[in-house]
Amino acid sequence: MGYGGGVRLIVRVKLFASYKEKAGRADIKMSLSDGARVADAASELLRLHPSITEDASRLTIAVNEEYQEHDYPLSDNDEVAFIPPVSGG
Amino acid sequence: MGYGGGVRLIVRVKLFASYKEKAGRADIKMSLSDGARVADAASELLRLHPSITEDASRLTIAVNEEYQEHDYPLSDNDEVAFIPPVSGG
Amino acid sequence: MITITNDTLDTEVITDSVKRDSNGAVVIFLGATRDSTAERKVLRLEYEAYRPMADNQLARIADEVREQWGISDFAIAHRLGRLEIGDLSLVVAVASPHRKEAFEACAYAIDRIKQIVPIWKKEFFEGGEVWVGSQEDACVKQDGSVAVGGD
Amino acid sequence: MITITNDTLDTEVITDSVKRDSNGAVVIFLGATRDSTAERKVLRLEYEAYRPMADNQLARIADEVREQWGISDFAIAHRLGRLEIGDLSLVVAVASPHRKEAFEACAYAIDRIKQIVPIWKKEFFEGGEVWVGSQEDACVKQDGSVAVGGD
Repeated sequence: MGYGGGVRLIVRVKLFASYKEKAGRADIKMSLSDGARVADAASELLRLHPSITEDASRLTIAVNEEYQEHDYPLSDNDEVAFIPPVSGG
Repeated sequence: MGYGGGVRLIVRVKLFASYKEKAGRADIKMSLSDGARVADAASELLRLHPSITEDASRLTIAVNEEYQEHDYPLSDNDEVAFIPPVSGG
Repeated sequence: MITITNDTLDTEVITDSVKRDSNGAVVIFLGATRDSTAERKVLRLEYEAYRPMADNQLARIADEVREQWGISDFAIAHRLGRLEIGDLSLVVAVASPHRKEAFEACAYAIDRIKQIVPIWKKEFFEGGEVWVGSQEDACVKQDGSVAVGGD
Repeated sequence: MITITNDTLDTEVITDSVKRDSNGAVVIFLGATRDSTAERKVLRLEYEAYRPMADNQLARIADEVREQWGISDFAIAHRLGRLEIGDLSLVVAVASPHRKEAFEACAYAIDRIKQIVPIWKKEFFEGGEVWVGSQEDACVKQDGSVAVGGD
């Protein structure tokens, strides 16, 4: 909204299971442009850790512990969890 | 087969649950004509104890602990069990 | 493990009898004495069996489960005699590598028990008693005394 | 009763939590660690969850069961951490007046657990380990050492 390099928002990314092992970490503070959506966080994750998977559009994501679509808008301080294929039971 | 009143066979009738209570007994030695079938034992039972049920053709019967149809031929000393509708479980 | 008994059914023992390291799924059914039917409040039950035919029919069901699902880790225990509300009358336990087969086989076994096994249940309620499965024979005495069968 | 725990699952406690005098049927599912999959011999498992989201998703499944079958006598317990072969990873117990609903609701709950609950299972086998559900990530080292994730 007019501030020099643009307003940024910070989201708290959480990684689990295979994603966590491939990234080598469980938590990331991720900086995104204002107006960023889930899809943007997914692209940024694969830019940082391309070995996680090839297709960002197929990642399953929960925002603040609820599953959300890729066009879901993010807010500052959201918890964005990348959910590998689940295998409980 | 030519013996005066005809050859007879004796079967050991067993009654259970509601049939037993209506007949007032659990065991009957039943005398039948030679060549008798399950249907004959059923008719004889209802002649002795008409309160058991109205329609002999609908009785379920086991001979020597196996379910049998009403045209199944009986032999001397067979165990003929009248099986009320089952309600285990 | 096929059991017909007057003793309390021990779910743990029955379940343990089907567990094996190759089985990922165990499905267990417990049939318990309910405190009411659609019509009335139930006080207690009594089960009677024609033995050993009932045992043989249960073994037949085990054979059917083995033939249809290839499952031999299978147990049935049926209680006889007097049961109070909440008591277990039936335990069926089925184990298999995957759950689909265990669910199907367990439900099938119960259906078959209710079709081919010569066991009968009598319900005792306020003012009467009835052999279940032949409801036309219900014998409720209006004075509240318990009917003892017969005509 | 919804539980996610690192402790051994106690089937009896979980089952008792759904028993009531009005329930004639209890269906229990036990999920156990198998000693093999289609491909290989399994040595042990490890489960990890995203909490409290996993707890919330289990509670959601309980709500769905209540809405679809009117059943509230319902329990799920899921184990986390390291499991040996034969250990229980999941117990689901469902009680209802009649068995049909209990069977349906129990099978449904397990299907949903495998769809929507963020819990992951890692299989350890001779020469490697793999997070199940993302088999393309299998990391089997040919020298027999255990892969510890990463790229």
